[in-house]
Amino acid sequence: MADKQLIRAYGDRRDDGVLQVSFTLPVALSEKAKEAAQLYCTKLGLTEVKVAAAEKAAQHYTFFVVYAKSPVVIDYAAIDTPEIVIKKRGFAELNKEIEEEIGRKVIVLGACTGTDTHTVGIDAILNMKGFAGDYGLERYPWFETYNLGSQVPNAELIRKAKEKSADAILVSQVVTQRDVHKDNSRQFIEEAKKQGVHGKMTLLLGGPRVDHKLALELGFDAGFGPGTKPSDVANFVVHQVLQRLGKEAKGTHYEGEPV
Amino acid sequence: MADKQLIRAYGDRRDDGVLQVSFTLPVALSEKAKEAAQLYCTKLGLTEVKVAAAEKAAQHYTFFVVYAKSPVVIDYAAIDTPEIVIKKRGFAELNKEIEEEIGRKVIVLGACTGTDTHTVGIDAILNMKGFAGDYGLERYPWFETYNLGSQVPNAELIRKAKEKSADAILVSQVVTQRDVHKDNSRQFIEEAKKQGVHGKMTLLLGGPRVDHKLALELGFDAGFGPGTKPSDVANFVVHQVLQRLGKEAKGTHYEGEPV
Amino acid sequence: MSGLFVTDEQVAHARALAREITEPIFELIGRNTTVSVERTVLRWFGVDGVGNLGAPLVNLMVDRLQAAGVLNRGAAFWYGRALRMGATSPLDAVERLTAAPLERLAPLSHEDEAKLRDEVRAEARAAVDELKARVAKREALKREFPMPPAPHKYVIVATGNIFDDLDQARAAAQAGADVIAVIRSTAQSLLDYVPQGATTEGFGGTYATQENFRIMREALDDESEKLGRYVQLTNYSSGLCMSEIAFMAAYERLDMLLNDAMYGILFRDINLRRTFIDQYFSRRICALAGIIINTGEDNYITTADAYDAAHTVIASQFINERFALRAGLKDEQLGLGHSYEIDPHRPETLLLELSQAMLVRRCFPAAPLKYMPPTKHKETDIFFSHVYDSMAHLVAMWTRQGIQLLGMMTEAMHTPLLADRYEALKAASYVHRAARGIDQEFTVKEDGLVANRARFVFGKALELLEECRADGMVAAIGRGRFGDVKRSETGGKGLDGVVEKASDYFNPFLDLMEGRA
Amino acid sequence: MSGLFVTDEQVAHARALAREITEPIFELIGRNTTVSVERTVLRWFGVDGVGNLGAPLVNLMVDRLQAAGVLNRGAAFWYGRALRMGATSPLDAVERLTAAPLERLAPLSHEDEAKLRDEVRAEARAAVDELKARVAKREALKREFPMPPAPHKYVIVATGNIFDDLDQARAAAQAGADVIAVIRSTAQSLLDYVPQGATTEGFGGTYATQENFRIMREALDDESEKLGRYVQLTNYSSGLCMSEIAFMAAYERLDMLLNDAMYGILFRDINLRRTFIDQYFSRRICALAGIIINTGEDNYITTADAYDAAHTVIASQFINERFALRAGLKDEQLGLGHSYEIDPHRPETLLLELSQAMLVRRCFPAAPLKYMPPTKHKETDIFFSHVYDSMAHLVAMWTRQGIQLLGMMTEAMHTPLLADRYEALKAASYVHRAARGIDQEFTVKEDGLVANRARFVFGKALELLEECRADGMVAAIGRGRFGDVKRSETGGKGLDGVVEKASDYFNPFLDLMEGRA
Ligand code: B12
Ligand code: B12
Ligand SMILES: Cc1ncc(COP(=O)(O)O)c(C=O)c1O
Ligand SMILES: Cc1ncc(COP(=O)(O)O)c(C=O)c1O
Repeated sequence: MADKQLIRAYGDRRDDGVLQVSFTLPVALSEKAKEAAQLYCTKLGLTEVKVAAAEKAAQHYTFFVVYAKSPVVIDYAAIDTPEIVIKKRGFAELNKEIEEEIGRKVIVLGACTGTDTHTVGIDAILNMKGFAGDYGLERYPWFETYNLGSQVPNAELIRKAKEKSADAILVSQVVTQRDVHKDNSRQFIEEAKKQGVHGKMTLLLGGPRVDHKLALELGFDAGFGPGTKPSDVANFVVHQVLQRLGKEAKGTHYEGEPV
Repeated sequence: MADKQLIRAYGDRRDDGVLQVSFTLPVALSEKAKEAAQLYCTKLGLTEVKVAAAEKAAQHYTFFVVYAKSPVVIDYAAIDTPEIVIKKRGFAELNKEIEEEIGRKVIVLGACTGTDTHTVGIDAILNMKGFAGDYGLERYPWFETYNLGSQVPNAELIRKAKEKSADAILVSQVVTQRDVHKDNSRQFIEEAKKQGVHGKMTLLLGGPRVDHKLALELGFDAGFGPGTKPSDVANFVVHQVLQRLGKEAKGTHYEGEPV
Repeated sequence: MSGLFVTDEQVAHARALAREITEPIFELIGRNTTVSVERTVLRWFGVDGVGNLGAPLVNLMVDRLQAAGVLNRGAAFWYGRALRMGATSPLDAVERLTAAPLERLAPLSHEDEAKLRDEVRAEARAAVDELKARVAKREALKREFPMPPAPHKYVIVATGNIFDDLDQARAAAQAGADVIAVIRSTAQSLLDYVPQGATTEGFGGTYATQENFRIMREALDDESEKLGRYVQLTNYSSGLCMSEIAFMAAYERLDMLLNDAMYGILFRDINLRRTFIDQYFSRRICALAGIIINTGEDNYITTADAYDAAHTVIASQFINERFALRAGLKDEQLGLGHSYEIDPHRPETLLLELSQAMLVRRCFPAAPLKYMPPTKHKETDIFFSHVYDSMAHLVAMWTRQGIQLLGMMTEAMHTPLLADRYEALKAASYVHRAARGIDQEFTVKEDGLVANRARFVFGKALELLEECRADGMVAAIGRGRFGDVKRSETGGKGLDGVVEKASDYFNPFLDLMEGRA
Repeated sequence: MSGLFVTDEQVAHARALAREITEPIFELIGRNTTVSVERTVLRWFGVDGVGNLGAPLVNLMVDRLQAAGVLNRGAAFWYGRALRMGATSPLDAVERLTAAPLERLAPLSHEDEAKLRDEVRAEARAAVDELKARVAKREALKREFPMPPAPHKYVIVATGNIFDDLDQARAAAQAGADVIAVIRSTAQSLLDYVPQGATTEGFGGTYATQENFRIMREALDDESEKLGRYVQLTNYSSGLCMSEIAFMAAYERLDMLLNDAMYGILFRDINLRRTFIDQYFSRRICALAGIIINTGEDNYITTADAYDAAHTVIASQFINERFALRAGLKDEQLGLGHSYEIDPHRPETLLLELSQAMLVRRCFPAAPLKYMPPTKHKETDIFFSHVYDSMAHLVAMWTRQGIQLLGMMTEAMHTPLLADRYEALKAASYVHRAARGIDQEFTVKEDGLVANRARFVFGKALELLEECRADGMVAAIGRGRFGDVKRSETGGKGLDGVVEKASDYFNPFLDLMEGRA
């Protein structure tokens, strides 16, 4: 175990613990409301609370901006992140790896499922054009890519994936209000189990509020959040196929993989 | 005692407890840094922590914007604010009250003391022009007002106040870095004690980071913060004089008085 | 304010192209009706409520007519028929119709049929008058509580629960909002019926229902009075129930509606024919009810790149304008959509955005215009996001936008919190106050980046319009010319709801609105 | 970019007035020296360090000369005298002088005196050359690591502790700052000596000391190299040690200095004569060392109202310019100060600010200009505050400001946090990127609010300049014409440090800098 590395929030000096907080209380602006904000922050465990601004956001709502200090300390050294074993492959390299190690095209299907129509994210991963200068999967000669678009029912996506004997299914979920993305994702996994692809195909979940942990919890093989590049996904899928083929150790961690 | 009135932070639904927090951690931007921010917020007692933004503020500093929920609840009904007994007097009324009840001009001296040169605040209270459409003390015919300006040594201000037999001394403190305002204010009170005016004259402290509690702690009779109007100060001083003359009960609370 | 960029003749040419392009579509519209148009007719006669299983009566009735293959005569005809059968109320009419074997009813005599039509027409006229009276009430309120000058600050509420929405809408009005938009639950567009009653369970928005409209408008009437300033309400008239919602909104005195001739086709994969037909009837209602429509060109540049696709916005605005004018809407009702969406990491984006907004203003001088804030390139860094929006506030004022949707600093995360709206309103008010009149202060140099870009974009818009004229709208949409989305004439949802009109098709509302009765 | 607003003749007239106004002041300057000018001379010869009680040697020595009534011959003369007494080092010279009964030293022969002067002059020349060599190093670094185009983004660090400041300055540079200002501890202006060494205990800022300058510049050299972009450093040359600090800054290769001909008088109640004399010598040093000065007109409108006092800023800029040019500074070195301070609750503030900034640009086309952000009306609502700053970013770009101080969203609360600076830099970069070139795109209408306001303000500035010429600067300052602050010629701190020069006053640095040697 490494040495401890205790850190606190940094305002303008090391370890001063300065934070900025803002919130609304459902009370009219008044001196009493400011007192309430002060008390609220104290109950949050903050010290040297300065209720900087108290604004009449509406008749019965006051918006507060607070600067305060927090005694919270964390040990940075104790935060666990998996060690990178394999360096991410570039475009040419990855295609070559598929050609040589798998010997057939890797087949992926993707869609924005349920009632979600936010295709920009899944398009960024799948379409030729790609994202932030990184080519999309359609561009990879050794990938066979199907982008089913938006509002695709989960059952249909899975059915099509079976038809195509896909290696991976990519599900995008952007609307998250009241956790509708979780509900929909759960439904997807149930359906995947029903249709017998769970554990057989690589199931990926992506979207701005998706992270790897959440995806694993929901029953996917991985989750990809904001800023994901197509090449991250391409690498992940290839590694998964290699692992299923027994050509790579399970659980190998490579650069760019979600953590 | 009134009924309880439990309130929480309000994001877009009553009692959802949503807060916005931002802070910097002294570590380079990385997945691990984001984990650290998450952990930090969890240690703050927040739930459903969403590390919305993680920005490379500098090579070894990451700035975070977080939305999360807090379980903190406060009882708004239990917050104590003094009851208003006397309505604030207007300009004409207050002058009349001085004329009739005190029978002589009320004498006040003010300055920005120590090394502070931020005179705009004390000028707003004392000068003719006043603040936000509210006349300054110089405009009140029944006040005799001396504005000594900035960088006035505490001892000198007190000496002059004795010379003029002032009713009140007004001290303005704007620079607060490393609590220099508190140091200077403490020094003022020591000096006031030394020169025998403490407890005799009304001693007021004001400035953007001043509040009534702080001023009382430091040994002043009252503290006035941001947005103070000259008329608030005028009323307070007159009430103090009346109380010293035994013409008004001590501790009477009137509208506009700092709490 | 701005330069001219292009000649009046060029602008007139674009208008002429739009007219030619839409001609074939109007033929299509003239020849057909849809289930939702017919449901609207029934609603207008007062058919309301739901059946035992929760389906709206208008759906039950129209489905019945369609199943019987007789919808092509018009629901109004069958409604009249039911009255003739002795129906005493709209509800009764529905029951009678759904019970009767419509296919086998004996035809009416010429005289009876004429009588039926007269009666139904009279009833329709009364219903139209009632609607007009309701609209007059709105106009009276607007006179009593005058609105501040434009840009009108438009914010959304989107809790999913109409009662939470009420709180938020009132708060927004108190904080200075001029227009409240209740965002619809995701994918309501795809429902081929309108939900009923007050609703509390939407996702990313609240269902558009007549009751939700009513209680929200009631709350805003109350706020308008308290604030001494009329606060407008808007919702969505798009998707499979475009015209029904337009009617409900008109009836409940909404002030604006999101209503686009192509949005459903492109972004909801609703059938092209269905959309074109529905939009026409919905726009006729908006024209009658003095509702300002907001078109959706801004959506194009959330999928396509805003810099590359700038001309598609202009071309589409000319087309949307033509569709609207043909439906009787006035220039003052045309909240043509565009938005501040160029990637902020590019250089000169403020100049490019000014160019585009000035060009739109140049082409549509009398339209209020609806200006959308940055959304696609918003960052989760709320501080940056807030500043990014401030430049849109400036452009809105500079180009005299009528309706300005306010960007939210949390756009990249969640539907707005109460505080987000408050801060957006405060920021927009500041920038508007600070910059009011800026359009009168500066002249665009005719050889600068702003002017040259405007000319370039206009030129490409003309090319696209020429292409649409040459090959037809259907072909252009098929090639993905708008919003990078490709659709075919017979693809998409809702085509089965399109019905060719019989020669004796009867729709007294359409007749009235088209000035034929 | 902008209109002309006023004729070239009118601008030339303002310049002519400033020349006349400053004439009597230059007589005063010519006739007198000050303790701090003389301390500067000694520092330049290499006298450094502190005595037993912590007082700087230069202070001990000059105080000694003043007490003996012989400072009027110039410290350089006495320094030469000490060398003649056999002093082997500057320190040794100080010791000998403070020991000797100066009043009673026998006068030197004419020849010896000439020799002394020659020797001292030679040493001064060497010292000047050394300074020039150090400056050349800075210029080489600037060539090696080119700076981005203006506006240069200027941020402050103000922890009070130079070592914390180092962290913050590096972080700011990494986040995109072009200029780092180390803010001085409050009221250092009033100290009649410069503290020594690295310091860690300032309030609202960090003491300006030569060592602090050195280690900060070292850190920034390092960052410049790492970033491939030269990062400038600035500090304050004002108050009672104006010229000493100018020298130290020049020696430590600072790039800019806050240096105003009247700031000390108005805002620090420093004696008027003292200030005028000190500023001249300090500016001569800046001229020699290629330091850009930043004047402080922005301060006027933190006390006076920015709308009402707009003309005082313009008038003062002409005066500051004259003082500067007379001291040998070039136009490119004139960071004349102004700021975005009109109360944002007023209408049309963006137009008014543009007018003012365009007028400044019009009057001083070749000066880099220093633009201050809003400060006085900043709110504790950081979100509003951040948007408020964004309009200043726009004006800065539009009027091609050379140096733009970035507003901080927490301005109304505390000296900046690291994150405040980061967000300010990010916002300014965005607005600069978005608006670059805007000055080439629009022409100001000559009959609009912007132009009329500019003409009005210029007219009032001319009136004020006329008044100053007619009644003298001293009278105008006495009437509170600048910053609403009234000061008298013999009031304020530091008058006792002013010494009338003897006929044989000797200051080889001044001679060299004035081109007399
Ligand atoms: C563009 C947009 C739209 C467009 C969508 C067009 C289209 N065809 O996609 C239009 C205008 C149609 C639209 C409509 C609506 N939208 Co919208 N929209 C946005 C917007 C502005 C940008 C989204 C985007 O394109 N981001 C860019 C892409 C590249 O990022 P991304 O999706 O995160 O994708 C990246 C990663 O997440 C990852 N990824 C994503 N998916 C996947 C999948 C896999 C398998 C993998 C590996 C990776 C991956 O890779 C991508 C590249 O790095 C956001 C706000 C914002 N700035 O984020 C709102 C936003 C997403 N929309 C929102 C809402 C509510 C709606 C509506 C429901 C509103 C309404 N009631 O009418 C409607 C209906 C849409 C629906 N039913 O789904 C909300 C969602 C709130 C929430 N958290 O629930 C947002 C956040 C706006 C807001 N603040 O309110 N929207
Ligand atoms: C104007 C200004 C200046 C002007 C001052 C001109 C002058 N003659 O006053 C100048 C440019 C000279 C200046 C200089 C400095 N300033 Co300054 N300045 C400000 C600024 C922009 C506005 C202050 C102001 O005028 N507010 C308006 C008045 C009306 O508000 P107010 O003071 O709060 O007063 C009200 C109440 O508090 C109350 N009140 C105030 N005093 C009293 C007294 C009594 C008895 C009563 C009853 C009420 C009362 O009534 C008033 C009306 O409601 C603030 C930032 C900001 N926006 O707040 C920074 C600020 C105060 N300055 C700051 C600093 C650090 C300095 C310097 C020290 C920087 C430096 N190192 O050089 C210098 C030196 C000044 C010094 N030694 O004091 C910091 C202080 C940080 C801190 N919390 O410690 C601030 C907050 C800026 C920042 N964010 O860094 N400054
Ligand atoms: C014209 C138009 N209609 C409808 C919508 C809303 O989408 P839907 O109701 O289809 O979910 C939008 C969204 O921006 C729009 O611009
Ligand atoms: C020209 C000038 N000098 C000096 C200062 C700093 O103040 P001081 O060092 O006097 O505290 C300022 C502050 O803005 C200024 O503008």
